[in-house]
Amino acid sequence: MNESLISYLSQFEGHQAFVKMASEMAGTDLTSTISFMIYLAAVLAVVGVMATIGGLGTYAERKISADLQARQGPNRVGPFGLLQMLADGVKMILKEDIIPRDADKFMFVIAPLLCIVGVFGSLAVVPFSSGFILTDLNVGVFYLLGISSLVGVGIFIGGYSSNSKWSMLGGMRGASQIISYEIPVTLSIIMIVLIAGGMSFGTLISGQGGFPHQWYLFHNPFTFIGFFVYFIGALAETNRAPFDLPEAESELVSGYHTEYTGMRFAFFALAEYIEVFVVCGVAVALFLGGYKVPFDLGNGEAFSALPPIIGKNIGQFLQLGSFFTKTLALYYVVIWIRWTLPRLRVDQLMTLCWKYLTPIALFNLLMVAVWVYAFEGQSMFELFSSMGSGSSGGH
Amino acid sequence: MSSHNLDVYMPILILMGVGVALVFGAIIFGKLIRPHNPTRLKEQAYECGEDPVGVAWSNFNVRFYVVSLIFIIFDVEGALMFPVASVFKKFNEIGRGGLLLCTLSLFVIILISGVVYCWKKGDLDWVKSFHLDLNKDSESKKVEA
Amino acid sequence: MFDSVLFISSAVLVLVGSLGVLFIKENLMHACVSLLTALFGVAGLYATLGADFLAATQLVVYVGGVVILMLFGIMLTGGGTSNENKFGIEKVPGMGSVKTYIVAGVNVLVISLIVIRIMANVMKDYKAVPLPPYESTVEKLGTLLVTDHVLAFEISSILLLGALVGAAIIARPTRRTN
Amino acid sequence: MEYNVLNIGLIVLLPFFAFVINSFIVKKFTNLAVGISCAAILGSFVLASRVFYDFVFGKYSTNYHVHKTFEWFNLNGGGQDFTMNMGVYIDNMSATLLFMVTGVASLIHIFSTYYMKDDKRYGRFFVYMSLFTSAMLGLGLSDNLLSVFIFWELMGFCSYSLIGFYYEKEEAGNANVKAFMTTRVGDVFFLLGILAVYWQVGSFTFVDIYAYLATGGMEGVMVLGIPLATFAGIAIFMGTIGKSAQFPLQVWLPDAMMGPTPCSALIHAATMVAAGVYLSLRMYPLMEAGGLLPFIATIGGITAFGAATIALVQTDFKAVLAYSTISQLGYMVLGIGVGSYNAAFMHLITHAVFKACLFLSAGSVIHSLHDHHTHAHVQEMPRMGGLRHKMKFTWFAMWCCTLAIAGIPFFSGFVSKDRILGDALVMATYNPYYWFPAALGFCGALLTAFYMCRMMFLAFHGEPRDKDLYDHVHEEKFSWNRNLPLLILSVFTLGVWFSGSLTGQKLVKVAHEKIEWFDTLIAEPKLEVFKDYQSQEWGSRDIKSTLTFSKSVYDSTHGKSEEEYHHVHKVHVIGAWASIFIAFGGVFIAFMMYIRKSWNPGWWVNTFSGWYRALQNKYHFDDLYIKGVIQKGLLPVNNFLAWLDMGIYDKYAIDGWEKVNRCAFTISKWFDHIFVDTIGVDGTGASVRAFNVILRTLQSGKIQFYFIMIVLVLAGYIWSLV
Amino acid sequence: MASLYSYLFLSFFMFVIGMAVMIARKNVIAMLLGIELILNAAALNFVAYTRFINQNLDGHIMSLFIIVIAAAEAAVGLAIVIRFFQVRESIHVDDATQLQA
Repeated sequence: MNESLISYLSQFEGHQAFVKMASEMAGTDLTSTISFMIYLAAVLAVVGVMATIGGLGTYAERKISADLQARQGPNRVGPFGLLQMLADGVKMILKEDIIPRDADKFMFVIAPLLCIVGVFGSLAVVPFSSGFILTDLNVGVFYLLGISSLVGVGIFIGGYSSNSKWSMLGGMRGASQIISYEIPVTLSIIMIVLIAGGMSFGTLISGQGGFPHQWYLFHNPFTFIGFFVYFIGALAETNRAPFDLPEAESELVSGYHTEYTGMRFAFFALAEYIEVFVVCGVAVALFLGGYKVPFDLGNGEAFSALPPIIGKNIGQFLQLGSFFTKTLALYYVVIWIRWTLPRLRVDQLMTLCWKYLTPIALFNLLMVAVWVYAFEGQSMFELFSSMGSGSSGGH
Repeated sequence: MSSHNLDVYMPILILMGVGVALVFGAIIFGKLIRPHNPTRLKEQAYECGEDPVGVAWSNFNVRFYVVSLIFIIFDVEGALMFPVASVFKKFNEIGRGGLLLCTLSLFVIILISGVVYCWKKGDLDWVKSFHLDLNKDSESKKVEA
Repeated sequence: MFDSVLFISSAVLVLVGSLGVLFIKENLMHACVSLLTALFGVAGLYATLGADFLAATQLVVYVGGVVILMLFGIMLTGGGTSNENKFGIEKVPGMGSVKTYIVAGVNVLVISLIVIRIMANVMKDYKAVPLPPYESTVEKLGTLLVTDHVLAFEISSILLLGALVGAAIIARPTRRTN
Repeated sequence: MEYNVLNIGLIVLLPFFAFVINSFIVKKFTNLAVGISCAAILGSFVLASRVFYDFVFGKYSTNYHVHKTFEWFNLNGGGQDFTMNMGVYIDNMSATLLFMVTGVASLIHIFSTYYMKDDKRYGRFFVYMSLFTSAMLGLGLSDNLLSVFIFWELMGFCSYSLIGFYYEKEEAGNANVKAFMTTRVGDVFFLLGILAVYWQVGSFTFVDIYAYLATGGMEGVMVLGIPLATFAGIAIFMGTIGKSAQFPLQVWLPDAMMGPTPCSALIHAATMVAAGVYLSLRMYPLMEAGGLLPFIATIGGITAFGAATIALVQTDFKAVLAYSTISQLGYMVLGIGVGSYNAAFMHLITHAVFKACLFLSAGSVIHSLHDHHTHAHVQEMPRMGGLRHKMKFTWFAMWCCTLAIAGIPFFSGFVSKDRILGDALVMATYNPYYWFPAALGFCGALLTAFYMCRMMFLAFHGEPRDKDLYDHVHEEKFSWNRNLPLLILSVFTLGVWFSGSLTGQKLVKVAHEKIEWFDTLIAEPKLEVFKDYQSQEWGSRDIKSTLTFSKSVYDSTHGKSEEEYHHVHKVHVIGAWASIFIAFGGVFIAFMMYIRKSWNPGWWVNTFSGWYRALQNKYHFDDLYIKGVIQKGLLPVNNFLAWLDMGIYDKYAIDGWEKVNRCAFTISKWFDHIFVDTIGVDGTGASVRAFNVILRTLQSGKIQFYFIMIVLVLAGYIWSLV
Repeated sequence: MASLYSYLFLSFFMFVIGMAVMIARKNVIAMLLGIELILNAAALNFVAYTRFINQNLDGHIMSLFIIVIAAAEAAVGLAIVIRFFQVRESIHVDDATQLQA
């Protein structure tokens, strides 16, 4: 399949005509070049949006925590303190960049880079809408798992390179926590792959519908459990509270980025916030119907009265809205959890992963396989409705 | 199954390039406008205000390794299960789902038996394996007795 | 066009990473990161070869698994640097000396001679055929894994079980013997 | 018309899976194991009732059977192609049997949760029970003699385990060995019979055997000077004799009550003893072809009467029931012997129900009677009496069953036993020889009514004879797992369930003829229809088969002529009235002896003291077997063999061999010293030391050196290849 | 555009570098890194031949199992190294010359 932004665009006549025209003008085939330009623009847009979301994340975090604790939160800079994030960004750039004397300089530089590369790489397959997905790889979700494990390496190297005990502890913890929780997450994803019959996000989402009862979340009882397994695992993988042991302020000062200042620290923070967004997006795509809009409004056929380029794009915007609404709702839940639950102890963390989530995820996987086999891939609601329609009895 | 060309990997490369450019760009750009006056104290690693004792790169407890060991086994098993899982639906539709179910179940059960072993032996216990080091003497005495 | 870009960047990563593994002497951690680079490059090469699933597997298993395992291993054996160690300078992790590198170089030369000789034979017979278009390999791989190669599939799980149990036994923390 | 064979397979497999799972978890999760066992058997019951419904009332009406096979193993070699098929064979008889077995076994399982609750091997009991039930169900579904034999032996093993359940008790240990060994005698013959059949027919499958019989292939084939059908029939019937405790191998069954009472209920009612009768019914055409029916009828009559006489003098509560079981089994065999195919099977079913109920009631009684001095349960009737005031439910259930087994009208025993006796009379009018088994049957019926009522009067009526014991009996409160099975079973002792009408008259009208519904169900297989029969392979969906059975032997007499039908009817009426009188007579005698006490039982004991002692000693069968067969027959043989072993073999062969060895040893020592030590070992050592110097430099222990060596050698090798 | 030879060259390059690492380094973990390189070279060869020669995916399967084996090898190898380090307090390969601990 390998849908991508370009393959979406190339169904419009305007795009094709433009490519043809440009190629004729230049005398060579410019398809790739134009694709590159479009991709570059899209990537810049995505990165911009993500940076904004990262900034907004810090703002939202403070605002929501203030709300939960009956405080005001940032309210001086700009309306409702909205410009606080800009102020923070400016402050980050202006901060002095300190590399500890005893640090491993090369690693110190490379650690935030690995984090950023890992997170940005995973953005490539996040399905914002049916058209606006940078590239819908065949191995989409599997690729995402692989590339985002760079973040673990980055965190470990960040902790290692600082040559500080706090950082080292934080880095070790972070790496082992991330790899541990990758297991239940992987197993939960395999579970959904098994139902959907493919790893690309297009396939994963196309099996679902716009209404909640068509989501994989409610496909069967085991996916319902699997969603929570995935979500807990994802929280831990992104080092969010209550799993923020690598940066536990009360014990490790600031964890693996204790020695980082200025922009380097900012990149760690940015990577974390974007990763939270990405895992929420993946949760939405896997379990909550992705960008699907009820009544199939998203594919633009409802607007067939309009010219296709407008109708389709209205559908796309509806899908974008659907995706961002769900993802940001989950994002809110993440922040909410952070300010509600106390931090786990490190042994509790490992116990939770290996003795609860992993067995549950394995059990879920088997049970979903059995379910798909037994009910021929039907969901609970399809089963109920087929029962209601009286087709019971013979095979 | 439609064919594709390698352009699908383009955004990944662009994103990574943008990421690298962003990191280095921001740091190089920042170099122009931010202060730079290192002092000895500033460049010291933070250790609650004291001078750092030794280096941080000492060797760590083995339990980190055991966790990552179990992880990598699971990781590889997951990698093997992904293609099988993605053809499960197709096989099920042509009525061969039972075969896949058996294959997958056997695979997962073998995997589980390894985990059960590690669980029973306490490799999954963070605290217990820590205590093992301390209590080993008394335990071995018990065994001798 | 982009194919070449992807191939060249991957190849550069592989070359640089491999050389880094060989020649970074002062710090094993750096060598490990260099290995990471090389493995990343191999993933890119897989992608150019149309092996999309293998590329992702390379990322998942190596980047996420083996490299982290190596990093842990390096940390567990007292850090990677040659100048600092818990057990003093005397017990430095051997990074090799000029003598060993010379021996290695001789071996490389010998092997290169062999390979050149083999390749000379192979190249005579090989004719480039038109390459098929890129296709998704996931479903074919899955089908092969549960039909033709199902025994290997199941046995690999037993292999991994053995690896898990064996490694857990070996690495289990015990009291040090003398 | 479709039938999912998986459902049928699950009937067997559910208890079997329960057995497998439970054998692992029973120690730690006893209650879970019990739950699994009960759930499994209930699940089987549901599936079996579905099958029963489909066959008896539903879409398969009366004329279908299901036969599906799959290849079990295949031995090709030496030009012989031997394919062993396993399969299921279901007709109305198996469907009814499955329904009865699962139903009764479910109730027994439920009762066991009450009875065995405080036992220290509570869970293990259920493990055995699951396997036992599963084996019986498998036997009921089997389509060939070999798988029947497998399940047969499996059941033998389970009964061994269950009879010896309290293996701490010596008697229990002896009893299970006895049961095992006695049935083994029958089993050897059974196996011989199977082989004889296979030798001629070339198949183990019932259907193939029927087809072979239909073509008359067995006629004229002689083995050991007797016709093959007779030989095989007798051999297979010996299996029945062993398993169903017929004369002369009946000795194991009374001892089998050493096991826990629910397992006695299972062995005596639903499963093990029924298996023998079921086998004989399946092989009925073979028996008929072999002309064995008079023999079978005689064995049945003797068993029915003899066991009843022994039961007269028993004082142990369960022993009476055990002998009544043997007696009733004798009736079933008598039924087979007089050609009353479906009545025999009907008696199997009715007997299973009321005997299960009797044993469960006995369990309920025994469980309540707890001797505070010996800390043992009391089974002796002389210490009971007057229990009806304390145990109303049990009393009620037990009376229902007693009336049923005594053959009182309106109860199930009357319906089935009356027909067996009636058919015996009919046969007697044709063939005077049958007067003998028929007379034994009628006398046995009188005795049955008497001793059952005697047991009831002694245990439940009158004044309590052991006041201390009586006072400690708790008032019976209704508890679901104790009384519900009893009540359900006692409801099914009513004849109406089996005859279709209250009075036992024939109400269901099939084709201008009023017959009982049992008649429409169970029929002797009519051989002609099997001639061209092909069984379906496992997995094919459509298993409709259009076989038509004759209604039964009983009704086929109608087909002969109007005159004969009237004759049969007349004889039946006489028989019915006779058995009613006899039953009431037995009850009346018991009433006079033990309630009114007008007639003194002691007078009978004194007058016939010789007979009394013989009865108390069970006709000296045990003594006969132990003193006669074992001590006189087997022991000398054993002694002779032991003498052969110790006196001849050990003395000459072993000791002689030792001498030879000593000589050889001396020679070899000398050889060893000169050649091996001096030249071989020392010489090798010297040469190894020489090579050692060279090899030691290579064996440096340095991995990288090895690696370089590997690379270089490999390089040289490849270089030479290319 | 990349031909078969470019892949074979890269594979060869990784192989000899891995071999050289195995020989030149005295650190056991570094040698393990070399082994990873060698295994990757082999896997790359398989995939390259699959692409350019016969197009059936058996080469991919081989590579997949090479990855599996490499992971198992890394796990067990590192476990041995760590054990060795606990016993000998060294990961110098020339210290591992005795069979007994």
